[in-house]
Amino acid sequence: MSRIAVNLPGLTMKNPVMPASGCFAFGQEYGKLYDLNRLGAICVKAVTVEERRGNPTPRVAETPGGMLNAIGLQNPGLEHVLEHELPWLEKYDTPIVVNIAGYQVEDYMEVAKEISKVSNVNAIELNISCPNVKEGGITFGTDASTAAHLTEKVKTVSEVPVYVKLSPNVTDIVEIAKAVEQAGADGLSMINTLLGMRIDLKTGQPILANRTGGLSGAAIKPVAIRMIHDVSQQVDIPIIGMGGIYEVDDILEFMMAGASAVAVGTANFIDPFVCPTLIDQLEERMDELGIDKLSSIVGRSSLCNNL
Amino acid sequence: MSRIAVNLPGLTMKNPVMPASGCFAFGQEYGKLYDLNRLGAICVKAVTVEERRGNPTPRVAETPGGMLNAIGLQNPGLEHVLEHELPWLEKYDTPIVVNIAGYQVEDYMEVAKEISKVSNVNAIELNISCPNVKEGGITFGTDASTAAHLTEKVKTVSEVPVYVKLSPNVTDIVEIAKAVEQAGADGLSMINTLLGMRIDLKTGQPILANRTGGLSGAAIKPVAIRMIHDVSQQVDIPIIGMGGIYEVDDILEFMMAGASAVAVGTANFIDPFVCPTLIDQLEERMDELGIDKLSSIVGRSSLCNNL
Amino acid sequence: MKMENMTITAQTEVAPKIYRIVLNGPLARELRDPGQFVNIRVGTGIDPTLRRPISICDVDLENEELTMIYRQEGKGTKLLSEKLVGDEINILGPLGQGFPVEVAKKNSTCVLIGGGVGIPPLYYLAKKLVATGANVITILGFRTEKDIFLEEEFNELGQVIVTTEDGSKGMKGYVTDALKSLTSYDVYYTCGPKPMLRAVEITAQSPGYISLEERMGCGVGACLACVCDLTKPNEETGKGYAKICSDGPVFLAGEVIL
Amino acid sequence: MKMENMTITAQTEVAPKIYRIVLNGPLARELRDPGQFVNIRVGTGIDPTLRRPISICDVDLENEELTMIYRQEGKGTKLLSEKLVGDEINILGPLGQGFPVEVAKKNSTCVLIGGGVGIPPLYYLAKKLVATGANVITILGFRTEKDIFLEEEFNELGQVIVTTEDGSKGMKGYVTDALKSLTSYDVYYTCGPKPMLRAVEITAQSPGYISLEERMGCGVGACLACVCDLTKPNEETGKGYAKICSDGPVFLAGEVIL
Ligand SMILES: Cc1cc2nc3c(=O)[nH]c(=O)nc-3n(C[C@H](O)[C@H](O)[C@H](O)COP(=O)(O)OP(=O)(O)OC[C@H]3O[C@@H](n4cnc5c(N)ncnc54)[C@H](O)[C@@H]3O)c2cc1C
Ligand SMILES: Cc1cc2nc3c(=O)[nH]c(=O)nc-3n(C[C@H](O)[C@H](O)[C@H](O)COP(=O)(O)OP(=O)(O)OC[C@H]3O[C@@H](n4cnc5c(N)ncnc54)[C@H](O)[C@@H]3O)c2cc1C
Ligand SMILES: Cc1cc2nc3c(=O)[nH]c(=O)nc-3n(C[C@H](O)[C@H](O)[C@H](O)COP(=O)(O)O)c2cc1C
Ligand SMILES: Cc1cc2nc3c(=O)[nH]c(=O)nc-3n(C[C@H](O)[C@H](O)[C@H](O)COP(=O)(O)O)c2cc1C
Ligand code: FES
Ligand code: FES
Repeated sequence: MSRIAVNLPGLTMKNPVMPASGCFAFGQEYGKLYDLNRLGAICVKAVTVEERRGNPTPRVAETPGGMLNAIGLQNPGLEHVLEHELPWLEKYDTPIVVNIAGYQVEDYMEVAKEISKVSNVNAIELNISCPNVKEGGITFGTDASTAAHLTEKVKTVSEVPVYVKLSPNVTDIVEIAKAVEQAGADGLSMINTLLGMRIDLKTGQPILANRTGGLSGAAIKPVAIRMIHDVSQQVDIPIIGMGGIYEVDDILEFMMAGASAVAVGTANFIDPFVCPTLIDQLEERMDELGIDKLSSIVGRSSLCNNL
Repeated sequence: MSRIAVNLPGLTMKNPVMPASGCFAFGQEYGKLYDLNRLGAICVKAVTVEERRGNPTPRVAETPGGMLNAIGLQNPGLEHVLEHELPWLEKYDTPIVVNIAGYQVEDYMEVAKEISKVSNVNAIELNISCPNVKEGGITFGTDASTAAHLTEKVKTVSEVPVYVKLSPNVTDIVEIAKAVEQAGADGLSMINTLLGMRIDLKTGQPILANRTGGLSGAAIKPVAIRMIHDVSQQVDIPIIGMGGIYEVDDILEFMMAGASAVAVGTANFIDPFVCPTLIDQLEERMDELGIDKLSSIVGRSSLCNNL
Repeated sequence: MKMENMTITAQTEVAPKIYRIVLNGPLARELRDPGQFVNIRVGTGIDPTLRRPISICDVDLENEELTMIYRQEGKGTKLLSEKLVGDEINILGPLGQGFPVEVAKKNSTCVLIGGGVGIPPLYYLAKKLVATGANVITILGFRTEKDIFLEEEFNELGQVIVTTEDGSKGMKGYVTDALKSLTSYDVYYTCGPKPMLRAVEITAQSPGYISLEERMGCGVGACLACVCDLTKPNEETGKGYAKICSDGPVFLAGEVIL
Repeated sequence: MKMENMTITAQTEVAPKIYRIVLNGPLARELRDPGQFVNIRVGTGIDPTLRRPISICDVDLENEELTMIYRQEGKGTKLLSEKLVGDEINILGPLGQGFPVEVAKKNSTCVLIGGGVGIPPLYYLAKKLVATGANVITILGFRTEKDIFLEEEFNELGQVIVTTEDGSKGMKGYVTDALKSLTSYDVYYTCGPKPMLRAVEITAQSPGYISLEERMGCGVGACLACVCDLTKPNEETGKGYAKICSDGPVFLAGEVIL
């Protein structure tokens, strides 16, 4: 196994970097810019049973060191994804993670069941943390027992490993992480965006049509690191870490905090080549820091782990 | 009343700007740089019954667009503050807010009782949100009924209005805000810092000796705006807004979100003159935006309010 | 589409807060259509986070130069305006689908209607149209006389009608007032603020093309920040919306809901 | 203490990753003691957030120039090293309590012990001590030969002993090895990494002064980021701790717990 390869349930990754859900659509746009096989995995946009039109525009607003988005889970719906988006990805031999969302447990189950049957889908990411639609999962994400129940149900129908994407907008993320682990989650993705708002001084009104949105980007990195660190010490399932990864050092920081792989979101908007660029820089930086194998640094910040 | 004056319980402020607790000690350091009478009010460092030595160093770490701190409520204790710090501030006719903290309800009550008797103390800020000491209040800040109970108790002994400083590290800040309002709080201060962590890649260990710390600075501004916006629509008591104020526009954004006054923390470290500078810029910026009186924009983002 | 550090070869304030910037680099050769835009990284660190979309106003393929005209609006365009000749700046582009030139037949009459900083992309369009042998009439809307830019340049390409809201120069009123005065034309192309686009769409007597603006995340079609609704679902994809950054910014009038 | 935009009049790499920067401006006149530092704003926006504390290495009061020597360590010092002569940079300072020069009597012997980037503040100290008629012996510790800087400058002020960890130049070993070889001296002054300071404190045979480093927030004594414990509480204030930025960075050896 190469120095930068990592293995997670369902995901045999040649490197630890995947684009984050919602920041990479279904791969076609960035696929024009570089070979998607260079990625460790690909995580696609949230899929719901029916087509979703999302929120009115403006849907993004800039913030210091970050951005707010309130896309509202716009997606073409399960059928279209099955017929058009996933087949397009078949030409790549990079593992595919499909982010799924819904209004109610049954929705998640339906999408999970159908999506997980697709031959090139390697894992499902349960989005229980979208802050931008009332029924978009955030309620699943802020209550441990609801989150656990959903996980359990989805596990009964999914043919591939299930990662649960946690919301940072909670008092005790460890509690929720433990609950979904017990409910059978194969891994965790964290973190989704922090709820935020920006106001346009000229109008006095929020910039986003949806008023609030999800904060992503460099600004949230220390919150992500803290949550991953805390959770990784209390659960045994692997974590896909995300939230403000821009530089190669960030990848290492997330892994030392306890992530087994990472996802890059907002940074793609700054530099569309950021994923392959960071992957290319990884080994040199490991050499500088005297890191032999990437897998050996996972959770290093918690002394006892994996050393 | 001047265009930029604001009135809050106990605080007749010539302008809406005060330094945030913990970023200005007891005023003596910045008092060497400019006349503290230029400030709308002064909020001093957390005071506890006994002297507190705080956490080991390093106590600060930089983050993208912000910083972490884990000072740990270091302060010379109630007696020393009563004898040395508050008397020094007597020469100013700027309202003083004293931030207080404790291990248990009785501690808060003792400090509140003594501090509120001091003639130049105009309000108390109940710190139920310090993330940096286990017993430093964060437990009071993450549970609505505990927070309400504490507020109620402190109100029985305080001779000045009581502002409760809320923690952003919660699932539902509105619930806590409403609970402390009902318990008799005269106002709210929000937000305190977000829990975060940074890891030193060379050691693999957290940079802060305390491991985690509180995230402040520009990075957290959209989170603060969102919380103030949400809370201000559900409570009738005024809010002192803070979290990432660096520029004059930020003051206006916080007030439009629902704050009646603002506090500036981290920005003092970048520019020690930031408070008087922003105060000086305020009227010109109001002119540009066609804002007549500052008090008229409070909560403008919520259409119905105060227009 | 490319990402490239281009070199600033000129930067001048052509009207109050309106800047003309010229960038040099091989990326310029990638331009396909007038109306395409670039996404500019105005800083180097984490702030500002997002790129700024600015339309391409003119191109010199031989010398590999792109010209843009932009208004200093907020933080990002202020930073851009402070850059100096010789500085490098990271450009992503050309992006989007521009104005179709081929729809204009030889000797046909094209009306170009621009408002404020919606005017720049029409300039390269006008040049291309003139090159195909079409007649170009340009209506340029400004608030007041001192805001006027590009008038002379358009003058060399055909008839120009300037409107100002306060009547300080040209026709007093809006671009649509000028448009009403024109009797026969074959196609129109417009870019400007949304209320203007709506008014133009209603007023115009011919088919036309409309260039839209929206706040963007990625600029390449991946984040769905910049969608607008289609009047009827796309036949091919079945989708009821379009992405302004990659399906647009130019749409056939009537194709999208303004 | 002042906050001022100073102009860079020189910036050179004096050893690998070690830069010497000279800043011009009236603030330079405020310097009181060797060992004081400035807090440098290396960026202009929100990132990096914090200022960088750097010791003053030398001052030219007449020409209003401050010299600093710093190592390019992380993001902030990298940005600093990329600044050019003529650029302005925002400086807060001078800060803190420096080395007491008055304790050194005429003809007394002072040993200055510096390790790596702890060396720079000792240079202006050496000049001041020599000016008062004291004899200065300087021990400079480096990792290896190519890291050496300021050796010649110190040579002009008295005896210099260079130590390198790998023995590539001067004495092989640590500054304390050199210190042990000195027999009689009246006072020492030291600045360097904490393990070195601890070793020096144990080894030294005279009273001495120690300059400390700590991660800082405000740099002016207001945030309590940079405290260290006092060996016994301050008699005046009753406080058991000191702030490195305002009570220090220089302390009497034994006064603080290292
Ligand atoms: C396809 C397209 C082409 C454009 N062409 C031009 C042009 O040729 N000349 C010109 O002057 N302007 C043009 N604009 C508008 C220009 O993008 C904005 O004025 C600019 O982004 C404002 O950035 P700022 O940092 O100055 O303002 P800020 O208010 O600081 O910007 C904050 C955020 O909001 C976004 N934003 C603010 N206003 C707009 C807007 N009107 N449209 C889209 N995003 C906005 C910014 O990109 C940024 O992400 C175009 C916009 C689009 C979408
Ligand atoms: C009083 C004092 C005087 C100093 N004098 C000098 C000097 O003359 N020459 C020199 O090369 N260095 C000196 N240092 C150390 C210098 O401040 C750090 O090397 C520098 O801050 C590192 O910043 P960075 O952005 O390159 O590193 P980063 O790692 O990016 O810095 C991140 C944060 O950590 C802080 N930090 C990192 N290392 C240190 C450190 N060793 N001490 C304090 N804060 C640190 C930074 O200030 C910043 O806030 C001094 C430090 C202090 C406290
Ligand atoms: C525009 C945008 C759209 C997003 N859409 C989704 C989504 O559909 N499903 C999801 O789980 N997360 C979504 N996210 C969250 C990201 O996957 C990621 O968790 C978050 O942005 C933090 O990472 P970053 O700071 O690298 O962007 C979205 C984020 C952005 C910025
Ligand atoms: C170094 C430091 C010390 C702080 N100490 C306190 C404190 O003692 N009590 C308190 O209520 N808040 C304290 N805070 C929080 C600030 O008062 C403020 O709520 C927070 O920093 C957000 O504002 P800012 O982004 O402007 O800094 C401290 C913040 C910092 C950075
Ligand atoms: S800006 Fe991302 S899809 Fe258009
Ligand atoms: S850095 Fe703030 S007290 Fe020393």
